[in-house]
Amino acid sequence: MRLENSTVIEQFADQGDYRRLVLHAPAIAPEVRPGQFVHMRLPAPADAILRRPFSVFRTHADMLEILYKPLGRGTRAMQRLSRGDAVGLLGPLGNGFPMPSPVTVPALVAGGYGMAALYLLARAVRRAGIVFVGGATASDILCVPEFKALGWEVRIATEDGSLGVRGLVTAPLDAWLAADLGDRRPELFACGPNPMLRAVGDRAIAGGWRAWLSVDRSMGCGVGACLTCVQKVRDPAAPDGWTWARVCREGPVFECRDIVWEDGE
Amino acid sequence: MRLENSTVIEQFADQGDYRRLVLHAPAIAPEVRPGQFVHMRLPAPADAILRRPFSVFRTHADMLEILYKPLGRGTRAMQRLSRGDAVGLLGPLGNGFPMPSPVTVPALVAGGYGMAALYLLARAVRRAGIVFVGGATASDILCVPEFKALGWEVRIATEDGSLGVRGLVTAPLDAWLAADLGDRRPELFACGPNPMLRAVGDRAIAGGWRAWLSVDRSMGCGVGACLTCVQKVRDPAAPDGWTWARVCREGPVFECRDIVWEDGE
Amino acid sequence: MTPTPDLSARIGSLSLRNPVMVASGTFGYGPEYAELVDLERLGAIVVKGICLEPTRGNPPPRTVETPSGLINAIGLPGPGLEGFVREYLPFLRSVPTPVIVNIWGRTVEEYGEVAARLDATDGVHALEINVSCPNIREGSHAFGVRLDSFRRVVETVRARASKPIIPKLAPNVSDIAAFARAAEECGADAISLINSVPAMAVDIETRRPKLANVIGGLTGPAIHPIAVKLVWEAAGAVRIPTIAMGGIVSPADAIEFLIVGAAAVAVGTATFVEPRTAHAVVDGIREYLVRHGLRSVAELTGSLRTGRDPCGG
Amino acid sequence: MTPTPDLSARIGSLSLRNPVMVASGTFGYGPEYAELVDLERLGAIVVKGICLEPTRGNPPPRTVETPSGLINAIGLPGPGLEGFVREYLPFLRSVPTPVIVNIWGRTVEEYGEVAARLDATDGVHALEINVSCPNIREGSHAFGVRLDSFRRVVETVRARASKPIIPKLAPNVSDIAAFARAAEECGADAISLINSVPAMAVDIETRRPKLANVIGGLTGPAIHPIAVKLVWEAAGAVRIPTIAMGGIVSPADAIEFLIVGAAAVAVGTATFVEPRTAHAVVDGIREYLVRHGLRSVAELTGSLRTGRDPCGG
Ligand SMILES: Cc1cc2nc3c(=O)[nH]c(=O)nc-3n(C[C@H](O)[C@H](O)[C@H](O)COP(=O)(O)OP(=O)(O)OC[C@H]3O[C@@H](n4cnc5c(N)ncnc54)[C@H](O)[C@@H]3O)c2cc1C
Ligand SMILES: Cc1cc2nc3c(=O)[nH]c(=O)nc-3n(C[C@H](O)[C@H](O)[C@H](O)COP(=O)(O)OP(=O)(O)OC[C@H]3O[C@@H](n4cnc5c(N)ncnc54)[C@H](O)[C@@H]3O)c2cc1C
Ligand SMILES: Cc1cc2nc3c(=O)[nH]c(=O)nc-3n(C[C@H](O)[C@H](O)[C@H](O)COP(=O)(O)O)c2cc1C
Ligand SMILES: Cc1cc2nc3c(=O)[nH]c(=O)nc-3n(C[C@H](O)[C@H](O)[C@H](O)COP(=O)(O)O)c2cc1C
Ligand code: FES
Ligand code: FES
Repeated sequence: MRLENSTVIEQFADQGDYRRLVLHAPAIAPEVRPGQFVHMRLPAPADAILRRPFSVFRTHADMLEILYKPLGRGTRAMQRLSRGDAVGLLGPLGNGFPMPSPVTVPALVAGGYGMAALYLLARAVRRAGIVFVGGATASDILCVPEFKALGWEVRIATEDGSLGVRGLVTAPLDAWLAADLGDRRPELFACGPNPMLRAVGDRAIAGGWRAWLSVDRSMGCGVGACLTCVQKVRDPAAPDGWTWARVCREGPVFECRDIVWEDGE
Repeated sequence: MRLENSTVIEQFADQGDYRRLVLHAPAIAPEVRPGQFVHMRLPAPADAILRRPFSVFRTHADMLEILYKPLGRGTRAMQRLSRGDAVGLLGPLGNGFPMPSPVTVPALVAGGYGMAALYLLARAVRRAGIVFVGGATASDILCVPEFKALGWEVRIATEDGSLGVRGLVTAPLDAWLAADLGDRRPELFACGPNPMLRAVGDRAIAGGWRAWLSVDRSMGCGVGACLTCVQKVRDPAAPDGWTWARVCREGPVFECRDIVWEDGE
Repeated sequence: MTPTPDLSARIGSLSLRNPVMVASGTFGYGPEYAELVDLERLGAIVVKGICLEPTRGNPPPRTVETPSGLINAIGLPGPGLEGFVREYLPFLRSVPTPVIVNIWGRTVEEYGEVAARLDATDGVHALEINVSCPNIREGSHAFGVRLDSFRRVVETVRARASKPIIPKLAPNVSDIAAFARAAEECGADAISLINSVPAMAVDIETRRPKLANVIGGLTGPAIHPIAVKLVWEAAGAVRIPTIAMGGIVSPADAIEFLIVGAAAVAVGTATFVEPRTAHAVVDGIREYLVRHGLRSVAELTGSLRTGRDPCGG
Repeated sequence: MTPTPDLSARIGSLSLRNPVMVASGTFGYGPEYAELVDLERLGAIVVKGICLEPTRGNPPPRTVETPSGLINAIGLPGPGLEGFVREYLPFLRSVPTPVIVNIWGRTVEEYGEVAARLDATDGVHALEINVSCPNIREGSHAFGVRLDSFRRVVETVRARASKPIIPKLAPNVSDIAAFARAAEECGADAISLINSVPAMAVDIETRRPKLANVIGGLTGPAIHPIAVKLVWEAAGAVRIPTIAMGGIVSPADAIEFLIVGAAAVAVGTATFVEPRTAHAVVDGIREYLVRHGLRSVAELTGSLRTGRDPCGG
């Protein structure tokens, strides 16, 4: 965990509204493990004083790349960054994904910018696996060439049917789990909205496989001090069998059996 | 008085730290009279939510030019403006300078960005006059070519002696008032720091001439509603003979006899 | 197509075309913004605080900017009651928008006297009672933060005025609901809140206060979350309508106030920055009602979805 | 050349190497920031609020950003007294920086019990008494805003602890000086203020509160001018030292607090944004003292230049 005064190398548009921000971060970039994130300070506008967490999409030597979508105050301010601008970085943070067991087939499941959290993992795994990508429409299906370049199989679902099968990402996932798998055991790695994470976890529990879910929660400090980013997790020692875990420190990745979902999540 | 969504045409460096900002303001520019100002909205940073008042340095058809020095939060944010950026303008505001009486010699006295308030006046006066410019050092002596191009005589004082006579602007002014004037009556127009304004007023009162002083006060609304920008002025009808005048509405220009200076001003 | 939603609001016997006013002290006496703002599109004009005699207010500096906020220590200068009636009321009478006069006094009797005289004055539609201005020294501050003196002021004004009266609550109390209830019990037609929050700033180089009056009141976006909390508690404690203010810059800020219980809102500091903020807020509320299928502002008022008791604190 | 100014500060029997602490709840229990912040350069570490038993705090969302501010409704989760002593105190004992434990209880007796046990615990140098957290429902809020209950808590803690005790004042009272004086009278060694300001935010699309707890406390730059005013009034009312906090992001903000009367300061929310803010503040204070020819922080404390009586309000 380091504080670094990073500078923007470049920023460019990806598909649809998505954007990529490439930063020079020689202290942090080489230390990032798959599934970890950085906590980024922005040129402070009045209404966004806090840092924002971003998965590290990929690193290359001293460079660190972020994939994001302008949504709110922080990410809209990010759009204005250009070459040479200073950006405060704090990272790498979080536990990250474990490496897939050598005896399983790694299956990644991503929704939207969830892809950003998974690519480093795919790159780190020696063997190719399969990645399931879901989104509202074709432009939400990111990074397909990157995964294909690693030799990974990519299966796509869009809600409007504009790319891949029509429906949620669980449709191609279920098809694969039922038909293509044979006697191989899958190991699931997912990042995306909570209902998607929960659906992936349900399948893993039913099938008796492991599923590693990267959870997204608004953050304050990013280092475990403020107790903003809590997620309910199982804890047999605690009253009622649960406790709060800090997503920034104990997470963002949890095995699906550890998470206690709330109604409506 | 109009609200206008103006756009930046260009911004460039003048001498020293001073900068010029040229705006496209077709509704406001043609209406500006000498000594009036615009109230400018900036790309709001967290710590500068209010507009800032700026004298109109000059206008040309639909264009309006501001001369400023980055000092604090607002003006530092202004530096980042570039071609095409939107800038909210409210103006023209204030009473402005009266036209010099045809029987007087117009003598302008400026300190620092005070020059910005006086140039339009010089341009509006049919005959040439004299302008006294003071500043800390040579780079604070602005717009000399512009005044010379109008045929005006320019006398300079700098505190460090790097340009013109060494000392305050009152030095060349006093010399002129004493020696060069003969039987002509001067009419003084001044803009700059309060001690300078007061010194100019004192001379006018002693000599029996008129002096029009443009006063600088922090502002809130710029239109007379918030009562932030008050200046003590003489009012025989009021208790103790004085009342508060709103610099944005009754000013920024006051005849020196109307101003009641506080100790230390 | 959804019918145009009903934007009207009622404050006692007064009915407003829309729920968006301009706050006292931020809009002068009406004419100052008349060239820029369409006065007929305002729900009401609340004028700067008026007391019996002309007053001068504090010396400058009277305001200072802070992060997302503004501290003011104007100190209630004004033309006095007669000056107001003579200089400004003729203009205001010519505008078809309700005029609410913000009143203050140095004693309870002065409050009563101003109220009685404005009650008898044509063109004044309601009285907002400023018991909470932190910028005047002689006691008025105390009126707003002590229940007993607050009650005395409201009772006295009620006894002497038949027009709608609107006590304006001070934010710097620990139990705002108690003040809201006291206002209702004393016969107020509505309450308004929040007034500015006592605040201060120092120039570290000179080690002098940045305001001549030392202390002023903080307003603007910085205080909005504080105001939302107080409005929620105050509105939840009474049946009379609540007029909410504090940091509104966008329609969303106003809608937030309506959701937590306000029947109307007022735009203050934001007018200095964007004089037409009140218009944008009206347009934004209308659009929101349409988008959410609501037929009136009243349907939005107090529609916060929470299991909690609004006075749980 | 000016000699290096004396940055030390005293809080009762405790002496600090510099007057800049990290505020309770914004620095965890010490180890969280240890990789980023040089703990030996802090004046003191004030840990997150501790009560007798382990607590869970509120469900998320627990924080929401506002203009220049942050509302939190963490709700005082914690490992409880034993958990703290077991899990965190060994680490803290290894750091040569005073540790101030922020304590709270659901009853006066609980306050006394936590205080007594920490008083007997090695490695705890002082107790800050949180009587003003707006995020817990069962009464603790009332402790801080009512003089009688406030006194009872401070007296009880005093009776059971000989280490320095520091009651932390709630900002949402109308007369902060009265609370400061009560603290002094009940034997406090110092006071600290301000705790967060009660606040609230609503998601207008869902019409639900943005915080699961509905109400939270506002912190950050937005509240700084409010804090300066309260610190000025509180510090002016007592002879014991005042520890000031609320919206410090730069050395200037801290120096402002010192000028109006604080003997020390604490950095809170800003640490989340720039973990090393406290270091920058120490450096900035040192530089300021040198530039102004002051030999110690004590010379700066309370050096505001104003003709006004500090309690005039
Ligand atoms: C570990 C982690 C990794 C992340 N990685 C990425 C990434 O790779 N790319 C990317 O684009 N974003 C990522 N995010 C989300 C990112 O941090 C921002 O929260 C998000 O982009 C919105 O920020 P904003 O300032 O633009 O929006 P805001 O103005 O803060 O908020 C806009 C809306 O989004 C909601 N919101 C804000 N933050 C969150 C959140 N964390 N979770 C759910 N809702 C939220 C707000 O409540 C609001 O309604 C990640 C978050 C976490 C916790
Ligand atoms: C009628 C009028 C015309 C003006 N014309 C010009 C102009 O042509 N060019 C130009 O550069 N500036 C002009 N100014 C001043 C300008 O409005 C800004 O106040 C100034 O540039 C500093 O703004 P800032 O936001 O950068 O500084 P801030 O961050 O607001 O303040 C920096 C410092 O300057 C002080 N300060 C701020 N505003 C004023 C003020 N109005 N008077 C005295 N001290 C102040 C603050 O107290 C602070 O110490 C004019 C002001 C007035 C009232
Ligand atoms: C410059 C200024 C002057 C004010 N004068 C008065 C006043 O005379 N009477 C009053 O009751 N409130 C006065 N207020 C308070 C406002 O009416 C309003 O309650 C407060 O500004 C909060 O709203 P805002 O955050 O939208 O500005 C004044 C506020 C400002 C900024
Ligand atoms: C996330 C968070 C948690 C806090 N927890 C506590 C706490 O446990 N006990 C306490 O007395 N104050 C707590 N506070 C208040 C701070 O100690 C401090 O008084 C306040 O944040 C004002 O300072 P700031 O504006 O610099 O943040 C907390 C503040 C924040 C932001
Ligand atoms: S973000 Fe502060 S504890 Fe996780
Ligand atoms: S700036 Fe508001 S009255 Fe002059």
